Amino acid sequence: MEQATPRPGAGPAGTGVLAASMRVFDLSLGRMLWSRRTIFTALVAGLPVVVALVLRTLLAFEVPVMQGGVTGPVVFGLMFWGFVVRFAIPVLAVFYGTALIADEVEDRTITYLFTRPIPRASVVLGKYLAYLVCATSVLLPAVVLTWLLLAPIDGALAASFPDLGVDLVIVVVGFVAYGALFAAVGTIFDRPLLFGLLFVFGWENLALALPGQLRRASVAHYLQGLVPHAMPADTPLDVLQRAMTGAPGVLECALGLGLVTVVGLLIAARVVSNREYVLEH
Amino acid sequence: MAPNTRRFLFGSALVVAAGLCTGLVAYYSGVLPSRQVVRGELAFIPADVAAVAYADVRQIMDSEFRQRLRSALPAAGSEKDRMLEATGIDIERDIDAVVAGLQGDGTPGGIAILRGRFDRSRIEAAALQHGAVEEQYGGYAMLVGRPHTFDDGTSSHRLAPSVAFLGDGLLGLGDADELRRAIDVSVSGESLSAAPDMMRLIDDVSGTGDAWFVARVARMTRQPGLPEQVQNQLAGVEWLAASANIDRSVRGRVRAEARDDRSAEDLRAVVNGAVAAARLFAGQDQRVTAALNSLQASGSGRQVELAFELPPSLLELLEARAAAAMSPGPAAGH
Amino acid sequence: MNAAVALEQVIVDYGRRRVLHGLSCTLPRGAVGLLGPNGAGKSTLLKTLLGFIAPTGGRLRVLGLDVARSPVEVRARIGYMPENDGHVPGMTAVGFVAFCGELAGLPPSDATQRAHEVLHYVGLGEARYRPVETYSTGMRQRIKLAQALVHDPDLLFLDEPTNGMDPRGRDEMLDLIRDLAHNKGVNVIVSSHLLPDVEYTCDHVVVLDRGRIAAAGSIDELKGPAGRIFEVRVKGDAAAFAARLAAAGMQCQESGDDLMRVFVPGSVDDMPDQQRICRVALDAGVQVRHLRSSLPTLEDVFARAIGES
Amino acid sequence: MSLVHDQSYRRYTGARRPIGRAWIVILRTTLGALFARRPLIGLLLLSWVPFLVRTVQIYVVESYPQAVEVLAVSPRTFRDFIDFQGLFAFFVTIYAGSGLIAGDRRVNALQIYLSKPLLRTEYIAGKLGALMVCLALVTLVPAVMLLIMQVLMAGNLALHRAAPGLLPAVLLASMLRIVVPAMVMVALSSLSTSSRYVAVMYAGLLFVSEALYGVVARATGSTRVAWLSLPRNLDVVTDAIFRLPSQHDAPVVLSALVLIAFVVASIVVLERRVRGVEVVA
Repeated sequence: MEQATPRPGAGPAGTGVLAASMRVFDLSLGRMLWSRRTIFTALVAGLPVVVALVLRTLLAFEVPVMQGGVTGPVVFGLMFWGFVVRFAIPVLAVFYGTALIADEVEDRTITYLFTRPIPRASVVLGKYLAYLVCATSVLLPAVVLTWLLLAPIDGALAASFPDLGVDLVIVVVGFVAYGALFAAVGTIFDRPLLFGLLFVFGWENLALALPGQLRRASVAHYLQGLVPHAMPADTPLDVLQRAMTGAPGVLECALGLGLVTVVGLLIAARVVSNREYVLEH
Repeated sequence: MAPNTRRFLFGSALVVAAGLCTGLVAYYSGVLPSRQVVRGELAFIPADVAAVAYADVRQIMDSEFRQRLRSALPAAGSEKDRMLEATGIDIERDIDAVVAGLQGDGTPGGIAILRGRFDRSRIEAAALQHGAVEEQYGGYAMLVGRPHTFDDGTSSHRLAPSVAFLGDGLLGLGDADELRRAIDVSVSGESLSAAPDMMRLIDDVSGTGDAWFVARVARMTRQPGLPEQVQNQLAGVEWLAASANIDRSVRGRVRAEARDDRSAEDLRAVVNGAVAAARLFAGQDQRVTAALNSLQASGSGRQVELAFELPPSLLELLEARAAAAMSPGPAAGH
Repeated sequence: MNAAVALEQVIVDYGRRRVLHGLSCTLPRGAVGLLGPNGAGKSTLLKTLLGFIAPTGGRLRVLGLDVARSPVEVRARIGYMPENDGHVPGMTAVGFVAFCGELAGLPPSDATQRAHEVLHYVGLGEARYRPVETYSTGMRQRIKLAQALVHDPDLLFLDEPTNGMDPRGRDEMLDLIRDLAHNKGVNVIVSSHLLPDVEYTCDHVVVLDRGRIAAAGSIDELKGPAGRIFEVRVKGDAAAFAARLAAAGMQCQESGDDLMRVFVPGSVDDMPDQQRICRVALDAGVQVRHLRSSLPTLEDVFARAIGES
Repeated sequence: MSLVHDQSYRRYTGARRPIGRAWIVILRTTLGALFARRPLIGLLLLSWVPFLVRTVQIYVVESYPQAVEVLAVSPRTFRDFIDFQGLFAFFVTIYAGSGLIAGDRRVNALQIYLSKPLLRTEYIAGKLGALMVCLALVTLVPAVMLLIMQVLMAGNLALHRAAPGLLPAVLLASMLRIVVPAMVMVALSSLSTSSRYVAVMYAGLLFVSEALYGVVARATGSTRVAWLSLPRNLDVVTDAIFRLPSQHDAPVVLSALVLIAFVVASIVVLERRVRGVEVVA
């Protein structure tokens, strides 16, 4: 998507969106990776690893921590559900996604980006790619380490290995879809974080709990459909709910997540291209 | 890209790659996984069995649960003595593990491969005493029992209960023909180890419990004597795998793999409904409620899973019931 | 007690680094300049006086009140214009200044009235209903002065008050400070590294260098006749000339444009000093092209103080 | 040459309020700024929907005695009501609280505040008070109103006679759910200059601790580890206040101690972070 009115003599002519995006990506990645935000990301990603380490240590001292038909792969599955799918992916996506442009506006650095001879859409796309690399490069190793620590407890690495493959794909796909959605939210709303959190912790939970088709208007519905692990159920209500809903097929999941990604990125690119940013000062 | 950034990304990729490689090696070699290596025993199970089961007898016998079960049900002790008398095998001391293959297709019987320490002379003495004859087949010694006819209501079968010494602490039990076939497949290689579909499920469950069970449901349901209702219910199920861990309590998982997504949905609905209903209508007894609460139904795609736990408290209930049944009652006591 | 501020052996440390090394002096009422290069400890001293930083040792008194014992009472009588930008987010200028007045104890109606007054006074009358976020740097300097003034303090701390202002705005700001100090009876302490600002607005000055007092006193006294300064331009080997001047006990400073400023200590009489310079020039084999007596500036005082310390 | 007339600055001769009241000014101004935000008003209004539902429930029970079988009004009704309001309280805490100190830190307002004749505790009290008022509007006020509605509709004090501790329990439980989150949020708000970071930190604290609890509880098969989760600790203590059997096995004293630890940690953080100068060493 090129800018609507190319300025005459605006630097190297014909800078494509992709080439420009790659340049923005290259510049943003380091900045994003070595920011304080990564400390938070590392904390979120590191927690499952720490819990896994604690479990292993306790088991090494023969403390009976695993009870109730629970094996290492089951705990790993729980962690993947509880920490990664339900929490880490959406929250990190909200955190990074809503800030792609908002951070630049807040730091008053957007002027420097928008005065370069590159299409504005490439700024969004480049920063989105940087977010993807940044978030996955922190979370994927954490998932792998957690698996390596937990799966051998009363279980088999070999047996749960195919699930791990699916899990890693889910992490990437989750970041892709949620990130695109929140990139759009971040460009549209002035207080994108609240909307992001409302969506993740309010709307998604509500939509998934309701019977009918409302849950199709959530990302979690499609993402959770891909998860190979058994979903933990607490109450009879949970069980009945599961009986009523059922998971969507892989194709439906892929279509749903793909649609969210494409639409989210298109909206984000369009809004950024057309919006006038008035900075404080 | 700054050198630090590059280094970080490289490190991150390295961790992921290392994990994936470890998993791949484990997946294809089976070096790392299972707690019990049962491939030796599986070599004697024919590839076409309807179901295969495994039990780590040593583990189960040593478990706290078993100790309590024994005190709760003292009658179990006499079974053990009868077995010792009939076969010369002390199940509590001699056997480490058992693998059993069950035939489907309306054919009763099957074989059990026992791993342990066996006193061959005592077994021989007991068998000969019951009229068995010695035989050599495929290089292995067998004690073939006197054949007798078995009638399941639809047809009658002739079975000869026999014992085969399969070497290296392995003992085969079962019908003479079945045992001969077991020896055949171990030579020809047409054993279960060569059946990838079954082995996939066995690999899945073999490391997760003291006892497990994998079945081709379609063949199992053709078993005579199975109620029609159950047969209908299981019509959509293709595979069934269960495993249980027996320690202080019994923790288990049952996993069914349906023929298609539709059947899985139906099965899930039935299981979920049953679990929910059981919980909703559970009695006031907290021990029963605790056991019911441990029931967790889950699964996606073609899989339906049910996890459960039988807590030691359930045994207390059992003990109490047993005690009540055996005591003459308070009125008679005074 | 007549002093606005009295310091006794004030020591301030940032972690292991000592920033103020036992300062002792009194800052009289009126307008006092706190001079020093960046990093000399000027802002630290102001923040210690405000009670933001607890001194490691020593005593500070502001308007006769002990800062350690009654910090709130001290702050009730002072106004502080910080060096860096600062405002309360989401407010218009008048709202912000009135809010500051209320914080300082003014009743709401008085605070609003005075907010309007001081905003007019600092030259923001037209822009007082605009959100502070939209202000330019110069306007932000003015509103910081307004918030410091709104509760009518007895003593104003102004930290680099002309930072980032254009020349005209800077002149206006200096006029305001001078007016406050000289006509409105508000005691002012101006911390700055800009000598002309302090020279224009203040009567007294304290020169800080690396956390120590390098010089202190009234500007007139400091500039006083302890020596004379001459502007000299020569043709020939200027370096050799400078070396000979130094050997003869006269300090020499290059001030651009081939012009040298020569400080001749001691004598009051004009002629002998000029003759001494010419003699040195003759000895050095250079030709004097320009020789004029110059009035000492604060810059000279500063240069001397920093050079001596 | 001055552009300003001499008459425009005059000395102030009016009265000054005694020292120690500045927190009221901060509270009032902060509340004014918060209530100027429409989304917050919307959120506050939305949070009264459960109140309406419960009022209808009370009306039905009082009008149709046969409804008692299904809709009985008991102390648990009020406990559940307070619990449910936690969802709204979460969003209000995030929306109203995340920028309280972070916003001031971003524009260096602390040096302005603290150069005025007020103590740091007054500044914190003003900010904390504003958030507590907002939280009271979604927890304490509707809960007390519900109690009043119950008495009005029943026309008697039967419920209060049967459960004499109900009113104090409602007050105490509501205060608990106001004070702890408000303290934690204000402390977090002092840690950053970006309200987005603060919001994510708070959501992270809640959801990570909850996810941690979920995993550990399933692995150990016991709810004794409820003290790991901030929301569960509130639940445990609330149950104890209402003298109802807890859904968790965690000892009340331990949960209370964890909550106290959160409050103490918040105070320590505030003590270190709310200063006129950045703490360098």
